[in-house]
Amino acid sequence: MTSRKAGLGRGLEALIPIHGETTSSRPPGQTSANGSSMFRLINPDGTVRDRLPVTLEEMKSLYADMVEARVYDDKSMAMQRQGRLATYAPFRGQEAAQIGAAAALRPGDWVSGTYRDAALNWKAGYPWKLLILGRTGDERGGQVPEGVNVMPPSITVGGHMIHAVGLAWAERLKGTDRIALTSFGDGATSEGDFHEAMNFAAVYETPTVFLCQNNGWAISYPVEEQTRSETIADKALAYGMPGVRVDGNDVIAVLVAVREAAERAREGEGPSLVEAVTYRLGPHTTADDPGRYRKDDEVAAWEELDPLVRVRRLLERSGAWTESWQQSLETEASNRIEEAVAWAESVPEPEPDDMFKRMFAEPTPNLVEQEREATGRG
Amino acid sequence: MTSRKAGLGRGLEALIPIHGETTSSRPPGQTSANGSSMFRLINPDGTVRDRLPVTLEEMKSLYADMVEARVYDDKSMAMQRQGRLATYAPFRGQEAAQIGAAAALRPGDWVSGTYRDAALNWKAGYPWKLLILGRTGDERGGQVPEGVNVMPPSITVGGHMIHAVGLAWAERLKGTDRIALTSFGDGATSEGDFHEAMNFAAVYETPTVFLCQNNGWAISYPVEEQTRSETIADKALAYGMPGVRVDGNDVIAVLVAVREAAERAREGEGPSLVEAVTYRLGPHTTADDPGRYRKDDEVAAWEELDPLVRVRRLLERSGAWTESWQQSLETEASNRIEEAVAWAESVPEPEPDDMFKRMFAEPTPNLVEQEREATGRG
Amino acid sequence: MAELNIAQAINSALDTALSSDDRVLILGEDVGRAGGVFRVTDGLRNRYGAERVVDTPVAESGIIGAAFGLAVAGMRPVAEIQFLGFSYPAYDQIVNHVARIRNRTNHRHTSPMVIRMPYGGGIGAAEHHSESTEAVYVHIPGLKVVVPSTPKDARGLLLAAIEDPDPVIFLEPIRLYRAVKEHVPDIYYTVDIGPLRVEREGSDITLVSWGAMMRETRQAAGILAEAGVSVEVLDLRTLSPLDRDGIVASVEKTGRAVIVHEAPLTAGLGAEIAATIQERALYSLKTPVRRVTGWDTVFPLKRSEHHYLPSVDRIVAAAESALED
Amino acid sequence: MAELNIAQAINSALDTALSSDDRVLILGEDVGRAGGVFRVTDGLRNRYGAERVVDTPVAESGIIGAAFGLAVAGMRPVAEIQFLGFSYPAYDQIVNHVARIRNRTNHRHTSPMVIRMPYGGGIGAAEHHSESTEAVYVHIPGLKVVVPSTPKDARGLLLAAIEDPDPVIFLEPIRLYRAVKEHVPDIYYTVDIGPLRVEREGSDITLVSWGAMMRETRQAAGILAEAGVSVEVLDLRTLSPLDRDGIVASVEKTGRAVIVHEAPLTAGLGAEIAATIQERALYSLKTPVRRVTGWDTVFPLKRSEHHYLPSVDRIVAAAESALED
Ligand SMILES: Cc1ncc(C[n+]2csc(CCOP(=O)(O)OP(=O)(O)O)c2C)c(N)n1
Ligand SMILES: Cc1ncc(C[n+]2csc(CCOP(=O)(O)OP(=O)(O)O)c2C)c(N)n1
Ligand SMILES: [Mg+2]
Ligand SMILES: [Mg+2]
Repeated sequence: MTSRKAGLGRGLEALIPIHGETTSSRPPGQTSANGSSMFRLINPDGTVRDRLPVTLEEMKSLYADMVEARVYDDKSMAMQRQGRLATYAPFRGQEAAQIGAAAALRPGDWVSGTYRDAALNWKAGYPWKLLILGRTGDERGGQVPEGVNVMPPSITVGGHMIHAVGLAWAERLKGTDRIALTSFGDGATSEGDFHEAMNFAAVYETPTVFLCQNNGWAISYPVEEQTRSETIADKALAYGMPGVRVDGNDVIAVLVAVREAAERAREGEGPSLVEAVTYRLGPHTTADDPGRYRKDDEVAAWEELDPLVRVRRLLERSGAWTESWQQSLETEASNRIEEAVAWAESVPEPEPDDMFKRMFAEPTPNLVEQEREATGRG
Repeated sequence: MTSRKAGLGRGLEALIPIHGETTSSRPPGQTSANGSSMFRLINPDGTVRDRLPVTLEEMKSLYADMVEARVYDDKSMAMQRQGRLATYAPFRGQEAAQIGAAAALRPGDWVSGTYRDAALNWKAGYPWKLLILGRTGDERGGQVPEGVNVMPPSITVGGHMIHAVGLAWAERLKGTDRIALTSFGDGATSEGDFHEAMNFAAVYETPTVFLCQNNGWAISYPVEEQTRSETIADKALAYGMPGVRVDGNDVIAVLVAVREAAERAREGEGPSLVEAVTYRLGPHTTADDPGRYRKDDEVAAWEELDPLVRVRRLLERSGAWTESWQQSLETEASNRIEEAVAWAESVPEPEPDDMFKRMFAEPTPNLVEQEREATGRG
Repeated sequence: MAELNIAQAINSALDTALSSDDRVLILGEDVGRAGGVFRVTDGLRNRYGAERVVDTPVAESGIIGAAFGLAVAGMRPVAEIQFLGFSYPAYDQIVNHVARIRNRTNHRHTSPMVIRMPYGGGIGAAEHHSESTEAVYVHIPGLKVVVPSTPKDARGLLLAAIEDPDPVIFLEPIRLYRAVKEHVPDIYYTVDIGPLRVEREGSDITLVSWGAMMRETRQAAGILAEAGVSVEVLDLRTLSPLDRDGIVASVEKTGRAVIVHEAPLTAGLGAEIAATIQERALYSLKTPVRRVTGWDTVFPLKRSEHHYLPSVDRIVAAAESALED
Repeated sequence: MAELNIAQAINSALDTALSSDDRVLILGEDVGRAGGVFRVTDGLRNRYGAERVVDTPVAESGIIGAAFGLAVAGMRPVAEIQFLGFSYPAYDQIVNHVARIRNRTNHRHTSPMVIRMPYGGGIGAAEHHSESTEAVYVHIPGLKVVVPSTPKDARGLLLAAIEDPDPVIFLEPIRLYRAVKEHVPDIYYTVDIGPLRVEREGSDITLVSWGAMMRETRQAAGILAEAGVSVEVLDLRTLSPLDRDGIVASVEKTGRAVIVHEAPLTAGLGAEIAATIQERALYSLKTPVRRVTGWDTVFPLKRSEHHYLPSVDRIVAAAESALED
């Protein structure tokens, strides 16, 4: 690769400090055997640990994306409470991990994520309106536009990671330089399919990026119990794959780490694992009561590390954040999302025959018959 | 633990040399991150690398077991060719790994192994006659005597490893100091169930020993393609579990490593992974033609490392091996196995109603009815 | 004797089993701290400790495989799979190991264990949360499959399942969890695995169903009865082994049958029931056995669920057409 | 046009597909170097290279999941599972992903892929190698399931499956792999997925079977014919979607039917066929539809196999009893 933006990619070591305060940073592609280090560029107070590999405009734009994602998340929570959406899985607190990762991708790259990855999927091209339509309980929400290579959010935990191996493999066979990113949680790393996916990717050297959003909990089960490996990143070693642990609440650290992994993949150097350490500030889903299993002060401590606040502080320090800018971001995001909601809610009820029509390219005689019965046209 | 045989167990570091020739040795319980080292006590030429933690009598007895196992293996291959057994999976070349591992167990310990683990199972208490009966294609071969806690050989690859987690867990809950050992191949480490088993064992700290007989091949697929981790032992790191790599053709190294792992387990220190590096000298099964996928000289090189020859040489050096002793070992083993064969072949044909009777403690009405139909007694 | 709904009745059975048999332990995702995503195991971890009510990693094959090992070595595990639609990663463990160990070892090793799985649609859930694929377990020799539709049966069947020397899949109808309450004895009692329950006697037509679809079936029976039809309603309760005699006896009397299930039609359990009826009671049949089932489509999302789930109307219409013949 | 057995016909179809469509690739355990444990993929790796005939790690879920990704991104993977009994670790991938992506995305993403699985007993194999659990795939919406019983159908159905825009499970009857040879056109041709094949026309009774059991069914038909019975024999070929019209048309003519399959009776595919016949042709039925099937037991090991597999005698006896009624 020759045309690489200055400051991004391999030259990373130059960009990051040698000594950190609470964590030390290390270049992606190197696994710590003890897992104690974590790659971070922006501190929680908004100070930076070194020159950032983005311009101020890019930084502002990433911030705007995170704000928009949060507006969507808040709106969805509210709508679910009003009975306008089916169960909703909020990503509050994980905006940096998702927006940062998606920002590292190129158009046409594949994304295979979960029920909690709306921000990631949106940034990768999945329109809000279709995400919302999906959350109202409508299969048509899964019909992303042509050219947007985002898989529908995986509801089952585990199965979707290996898809990113096949997707990436196909792109290599077709001779494109597209890659596939799969996003999953800390809990998902316990599923056998995580293992098979990591192993296949390593064995066939597919251009796949594994992004684990380690948000501390799998519903009520804490990550400390989920696994005895010191970090999720350490698991990469079992596959001879690079693994890196980043501060998942630092949008730039995530961007850099995922871009590094993506570049490796694009250049035929195979898959990598990126562990983004973050936290789910909200409930698992709207059906969950986190008070049953976790302490308020744990949540409060993580509220302090809010990924949006961190960037806002950084921008404040550079004089690039104002209250009115914030308000205009929120208003504009809100307008766009309201518009998407209005659109989704205006989509006519599914017809009873729809479900028969979308089973196969051509409905089987059996389905044609059942469709007639169902629609009373038989 | 106080009553430990002199020279066995934790004092291991004292017993093994610091510098090796082709491999360096390291105590079990430590994982090499680069996988280049392998624990070995007896060299292929029969010289030892340090004082062995067994008496000469024990050594001779382990040798006798290996000889008996080989006689069984040869006999089974011959019988299969005569159509007297169903497909047979020979373990030739893996006797040290299996006998060494079983020698590290105590009566009542659980064993959950594969179709290739006849020697392991036998040494753990599974009578030859039942193993043979099983291989004739008779479910009654799975009915091990009370007190022998050996599971039937697992035919599917993958599923049986996690059973050793549950078995060991139950023993801990019951307050015994029994452990469970599960044996599996290099290929099996790719199954999702390997991952789930390793993770569960680590999470619940069950007294489980994972023994991988890395014999280089999974049918026609070489271990170098099966995984990109440098060693199988390295995979333990992903679970925060000790992993050790031993020369699987060195019966004492295997014994020591597995005993170390077993002791750890018994003392409540949790599971370990032992990778025994060995080689399948024969075909995958009697239905396999290894000439299609591997070179004769690879096999020839491993013939040189025959685990029986190594011990014979050691015994020869100590003057403890004679041609006539060898012959008496073979004759006696052969007699015992012929007897077992005769017994197995004298077991009456299964009755048509047998299969209905062994589905549940009490046959369901449905099965009673079908049994009547099948036996014409309805 | 307390007024309990199905979720509470299951909780009470688990409580009873844990307190009366040391070998019983519960394991599954979120069964401990959270008390289960449906609160069915609520309070049990506090009462019996984290050693006996065990939260597990997110790994269904691991849960079932570990439970299997526990069972073989003498425990009585009750494993929970969060939704039936998440049981497929454990299908190999269930089919190739749990269901077979007795056969493989000629009774020497056994796997007395219970696998609880909430199932069924109607709650507007996400994908895979609404499955009703009981047939893929009923088809597997070596398993028993039960499903209660009342609180009393829920407690009694679950205690029977835990007592059973063989593995039992215990399906829990999600949309009935809190639908009805009834007096449930708090003494130890079991409901036999096997026999169906004649919920309503009648002589014109037999309605056969189980689990969650019992609600619609009951409603349909009510409507038919009001129209003067004498309806017999069978609640199968045990899906494997099937109470063929009970089904056939009813249809021999009525000569007409409608089977109701929410799984897809093709190769659903209704097929087995219809096949059995025609095998054993063909000459009593006045009209073909009807099946009112889910369609041969993926279970749809919230907005289309009502187009998928068999409705009271469809059941009534099928019965009416059977009665017209 | 060559004389080929079923194994060779499948090999020829794979060869044709690899040579005529760049998007086709084969993946599975031992399909490359070893040419498959039954030599069905023999020679293909040499001809098309290790990139298109891909040996995989021992991981069935991985194989199907990777093939699924390949298919979604535009390839036409043909995945092999070494034996149907080893497919259960991939059941989740097949049911929750392969079968559903078109529905989940309203046609935007699709998974045109073939899953080949040798299946069935009669070869004295080890545990799990003899399974015949087609019903657990037929019950799943979104899959097609086919199974040839002749070399000509094998080639044509496999080419049709590879062409198909939706996922197809292609079952291969192990004990027929080398049982018969016939002239198989080497031109590109397909056999439609869907329609059954009337293998023998008759008017007294219909025998319905597929795959490996066609051999015993044919023999039974021969014996019955010699005894003067006019037998119609249906080879289903496609198990999903089922050719209900074809089955019903035959039974409307004959009034009697025997279904033969080697899977366990309960909730086997025979149930669906019998249920359909009574639904649509009850008044043509002179006698109950019989099912001659494997028992509701685990498929036994070598020494008991002959007690398990439906025999020619059992089929003849069932037909005779149907004819007596
Ligand atoms: C196969 C499967 N098992 C169980 C579930 C139920 N479930 C949904 S999310 C979840 C926890 C997943 O945790 P994690 O992977 O950390 O992701 P997070 O929700 O924290 O983003 C569980 C157990 C499921 N959806 N699929
Ligand atoms: C679930 C499953 N998949 C595939 C197979 C077919 N199979 C039998 S043995 C084997 C290779 C296993 O290799 P390894 O684990 O290294 O053990 P080895 O045979 O070398 O002892 C395969 C693929 C199987 N038995 N079960
Ligand atoms: Mg999580
Ligand atoms: Mg091997």
